[in-house]
Amino acid sequence: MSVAISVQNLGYVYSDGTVALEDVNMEVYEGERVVIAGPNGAGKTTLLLHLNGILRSTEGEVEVFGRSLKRLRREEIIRDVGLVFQDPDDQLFMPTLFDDLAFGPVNLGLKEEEVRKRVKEALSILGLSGYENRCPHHLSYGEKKKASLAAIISMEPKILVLDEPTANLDPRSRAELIEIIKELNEREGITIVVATHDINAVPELADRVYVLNRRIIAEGTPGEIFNDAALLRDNNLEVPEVYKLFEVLRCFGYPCEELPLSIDDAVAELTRTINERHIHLHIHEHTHEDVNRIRSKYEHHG
Amino acid sequence: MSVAISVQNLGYVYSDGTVALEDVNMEVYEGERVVIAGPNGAGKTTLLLHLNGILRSTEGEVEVFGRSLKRLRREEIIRDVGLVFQDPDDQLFMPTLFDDLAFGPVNLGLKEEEVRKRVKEALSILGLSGYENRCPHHLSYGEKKKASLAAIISMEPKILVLDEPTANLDPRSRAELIEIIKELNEREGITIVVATHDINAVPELADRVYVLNRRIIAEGTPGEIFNDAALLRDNNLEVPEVYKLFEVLRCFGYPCEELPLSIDDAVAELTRTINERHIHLHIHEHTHEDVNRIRSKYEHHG
Amino acid sequence: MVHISDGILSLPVLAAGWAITAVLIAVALWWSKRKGSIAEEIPKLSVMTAAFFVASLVHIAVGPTSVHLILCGLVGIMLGILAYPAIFIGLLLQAFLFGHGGVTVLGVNTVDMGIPALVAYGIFKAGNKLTPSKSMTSKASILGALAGGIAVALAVSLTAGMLYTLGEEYAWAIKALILYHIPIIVIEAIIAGSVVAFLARVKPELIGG
Amino acid sequence: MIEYPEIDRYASLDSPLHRFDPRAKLIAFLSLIFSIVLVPDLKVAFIGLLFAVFMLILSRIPLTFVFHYLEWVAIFILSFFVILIFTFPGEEIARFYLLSITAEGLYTGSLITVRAFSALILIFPMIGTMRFDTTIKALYRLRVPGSLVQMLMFTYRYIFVLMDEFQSIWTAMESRGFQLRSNFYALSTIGKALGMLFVRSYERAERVYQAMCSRGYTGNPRTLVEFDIRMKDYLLAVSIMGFAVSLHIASFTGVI
Ligand SMILES: Nc1ncnc2c1ncn2[C@@H]1O[C@H](COP(=O)(O)OP(=O)(O)OP(=O)(O)O)[C@@H](O)[C@H]1O
Ligand SMILES: Nc1ncnc2c1ncn2[C@@H]1O[C@H](COP(=O)(O)OP(=O)(O)OP(=O)(O)O)[C@@H](O)[C@H]1O
Ligand SMILES: [Mg+2]
Ligand SMILES: [Mg+2]
Repeated sequence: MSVAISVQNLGYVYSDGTVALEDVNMEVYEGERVVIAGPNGAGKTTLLLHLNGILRSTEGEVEVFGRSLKRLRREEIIRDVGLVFQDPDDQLFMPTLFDDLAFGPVNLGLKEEEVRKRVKEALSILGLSGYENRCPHHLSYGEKKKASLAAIISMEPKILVLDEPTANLDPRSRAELIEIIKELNEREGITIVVATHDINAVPELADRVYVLNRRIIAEGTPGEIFNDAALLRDNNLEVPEVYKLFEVLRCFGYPCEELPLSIDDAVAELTRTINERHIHLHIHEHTHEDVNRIRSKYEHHG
Repeated sequence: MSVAISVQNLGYVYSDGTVALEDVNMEVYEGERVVIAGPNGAGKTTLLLHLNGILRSTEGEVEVFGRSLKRLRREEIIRDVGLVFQDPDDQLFMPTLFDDLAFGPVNLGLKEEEVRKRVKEALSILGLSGYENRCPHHLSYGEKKKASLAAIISMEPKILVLDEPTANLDPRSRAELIEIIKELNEREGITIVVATHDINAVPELADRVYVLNRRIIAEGTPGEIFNDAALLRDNNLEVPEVYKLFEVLRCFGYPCEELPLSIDDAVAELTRTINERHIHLHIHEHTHEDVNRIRSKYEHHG
Repeated sequence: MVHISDGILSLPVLAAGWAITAVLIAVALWWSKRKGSIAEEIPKLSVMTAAFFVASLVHIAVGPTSVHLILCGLVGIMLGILAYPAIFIGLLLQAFLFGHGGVTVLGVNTVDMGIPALVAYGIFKAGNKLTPSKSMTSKASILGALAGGIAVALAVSLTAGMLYTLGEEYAWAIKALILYHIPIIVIEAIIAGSVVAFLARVKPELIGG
Repeated sequence: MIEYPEIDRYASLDSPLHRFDPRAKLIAFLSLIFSIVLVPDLKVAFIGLLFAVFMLILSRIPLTFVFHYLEWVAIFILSFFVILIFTFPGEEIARFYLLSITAEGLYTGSLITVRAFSALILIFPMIGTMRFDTTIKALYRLRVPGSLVQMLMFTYRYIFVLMDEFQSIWTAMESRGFQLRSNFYALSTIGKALGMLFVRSYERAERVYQAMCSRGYTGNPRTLVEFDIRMKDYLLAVSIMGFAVSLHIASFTGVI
């Protein structure tokens, strides 16, 4: 697989002296889905703004498909990398949805016909067909969030970078958005980079996770990351509830090597294990101690 | 127990014709913790704005401690009912934290000495002592969220109404805030009303839950509400992951009548059941069907 | 309100208003282009203009009536030279969306409010240079109040001047206009002082600090 | 509660004016407005007012909506009228205690009022019969300078966002017992709330700029506009402009 994004020794200091990033190294491969996890203020948004050249640091290097962003014009970068902002109101700045979706393609210098085609496609991918003439301020939050993704999709980027795509959404809108992102990756082969602290979305959205807290603290598959309790605790991150519960079950004698991260994982795991042998749950002498250790591991206060 | 808040046949229509509330009936008892759950746009915020008289509807009635809000002045209402907004930035608009916390008490016409005392107390309850001269705008999101709660606490309301207190917080801040709300209820006896769609916080925060979707759809203990899958699905609400998992376990033969809602519940449940008898997990003929039924029950899309 | 409605002024005054406004907008945009890319200024200026538009919707009771805020001093202090096009856009939207002011008098009204904004900017900048920097906040609040108050007073004078071009017969109408605005000048000065003090503490770059 | 500026609430109705080409409509009505406000003769101005009302009725925009919109401005214009009729020097025709109404005052006051109301009313058939973004695009097509058109577009969009934001700040203040009075405490508190609005807007402005850059914004206005001007649009525009000119011919020659 070829490297889509490569970040080398990146550092960034805001003009007021806040050190937001320090010596960040990261690689994203083509067709991969990478999640950048980290607590509030970790520098996730700052990092994403570097990936399409909005912020340009003097320290370190960002390369997209092997070409340094320093040597590329803005127009060339945004053909490859599309960035979806967290607050959809920041991104929907045109008076109608059509204008908004057409804004990127028009700036890329595409022909009118092509622009119209792309707008139509993007709307249909997001399930917003027929919304062309709606004003953003008459949309619900979930619809705005989808519209802001559509406005990037219409530019047909090879890499899609999303800042907290699931924040503030209710369960249905959240599930829909995750589904759309997954499909973009699978069907269109778009490389996905997501920054989030919605930990329950990580198993669904990530092939690989980087934990960021000003610097890159860790890298690995979701399973590897969630296995490292100390890491999570130090960086103020959660573990999916399912994972916690299986840790508890293990104390009661459930045999399990890789702890599942989602309900679907759990069902597969249960089916597999039980097919091999019957499971007895029981209380050992040290069960209670073990359980207490797990509980205190995840207590965030104190 | 005496009734703290009573809402009778409340309806509200926004000036653009959006019907936000219809025939809402609700009662909150003194010292109780009530959660109002419902999807985006259900009217939660609109309902909360009625509880302290910011919105006054012509349709229906809101009573606080037996007195109709229609006949009370704003000043009298806010002595009893304090409302914490979802976005802390909406609430913090003074140049220093001290000014912000003093704003409410000053408006209530309290003496300077009393104001200072209350500010100090509120800061210490929220663990923000020493922050008096900080500018709220420059605090981290978690700190802002606490500060906005402190700014209401300093008014010493008997009833505390919170809109999405846990939204957008990282796990540590979230756990801290839940703890503080619980303590305010237990130690100071403050009645708590919380609107949220963070379903994992419900078991911890609620004695009783109202499900709102323009009208009151259901009322009950958290356990009762989560037991009603159709209700949740129709109203676009989630179920705690732990609950889902135990439903799955039940298909594999785990004997369980009341499904646990949180990890702590789960540990208690496991310990109790296993102490009674050993548990065998196994696959029946209909296990897979059952599991699939549960999974599709919680699929929000499609 | 210092807006003059449509249908009052004469053709030469209207024409002069449009001419001055056209020239000043062109100069302001040329000036900021010279300093750097206009691509950066336009979105930022637009959002700030929207903020001023919203702020000017706040109305405050004065005696039996209520008044909308004018805030031209603050626009100047925060936006500098670009205050002029910002005010033009704000007034255009007020005329189109609310019917406040008018279409034909847009040029004149922009002069009435835009020139005071530029003056406020000058006062604030000069004041900052001249006074030794003691307490940042209290200095900002005094300068802000001064610039804000003077800007509104100037706006009222300019409006009165426009009416005066109609002839002596309007003397009483002009007096009524001035009288009506005296409390507004005070209100605006207090608010401008408070806003500037706030910004000096929370976001100094907004007032060029 | 502040209300959204929704002059285009009835843009989706259907009427000859709704079907009028946006550019032709703007040009025609702007000429008409400029013409009416400069009419020197009361009778002719009154004909202009009648025409404005006719256009309003033709546009099918509900009158209740128009009245609600005009409330504020009407008070302002009428108070100017009252001041003028009592203070304008000239021949006295009526008397209330100490105050006297003059013929010149009555004439000038009425002239100004009629002209002002005509201009106001014409805003509705002109702007209220199309969505506001269409108005902006029409201005763009009429070669209003690009920077101004863009500012108009973005400012219009963010008015709604910032109104919501300020409304929330305001509600939060009220729920902590703040009352709007015209004393020093209340005014300086409003100043802080406005300060907060400006700070948040400034930070948003930065993000909006970044979002625009991410989509290739270079400062040039480039949007797709589809307008289709036809013969009947020319005819309608020419007749409205003809009416505008004839008003002045009428008052110059004194036919009416
Ligand atoms: N424009 C700015 N000027 C100064 N400091 C900033 C600016 N933007 C962000 N920061 C600071 O830089 C650090 C990193 O911020 P960033 O927004 O990248 O974090 P984040 O991981 O995206 O956080 P969140 O989860 O809250 O979105 C924070 O300490 C923040 O306060
Ligand atoms: N100022 C307003 N004007 C018009 N409609 C409004 C206004 N505020 C809210 N609404 C509408 O009223 C309904 C209820 O909104 P409300 O904010 O009370 O819902 P909510 O349950 O708090 O949603 P969320 O979970 O998104 O906070 C929604 O359809 C919303 O669009
Ligand atoms: Mg961020
Ligand atoms: Mg809400």
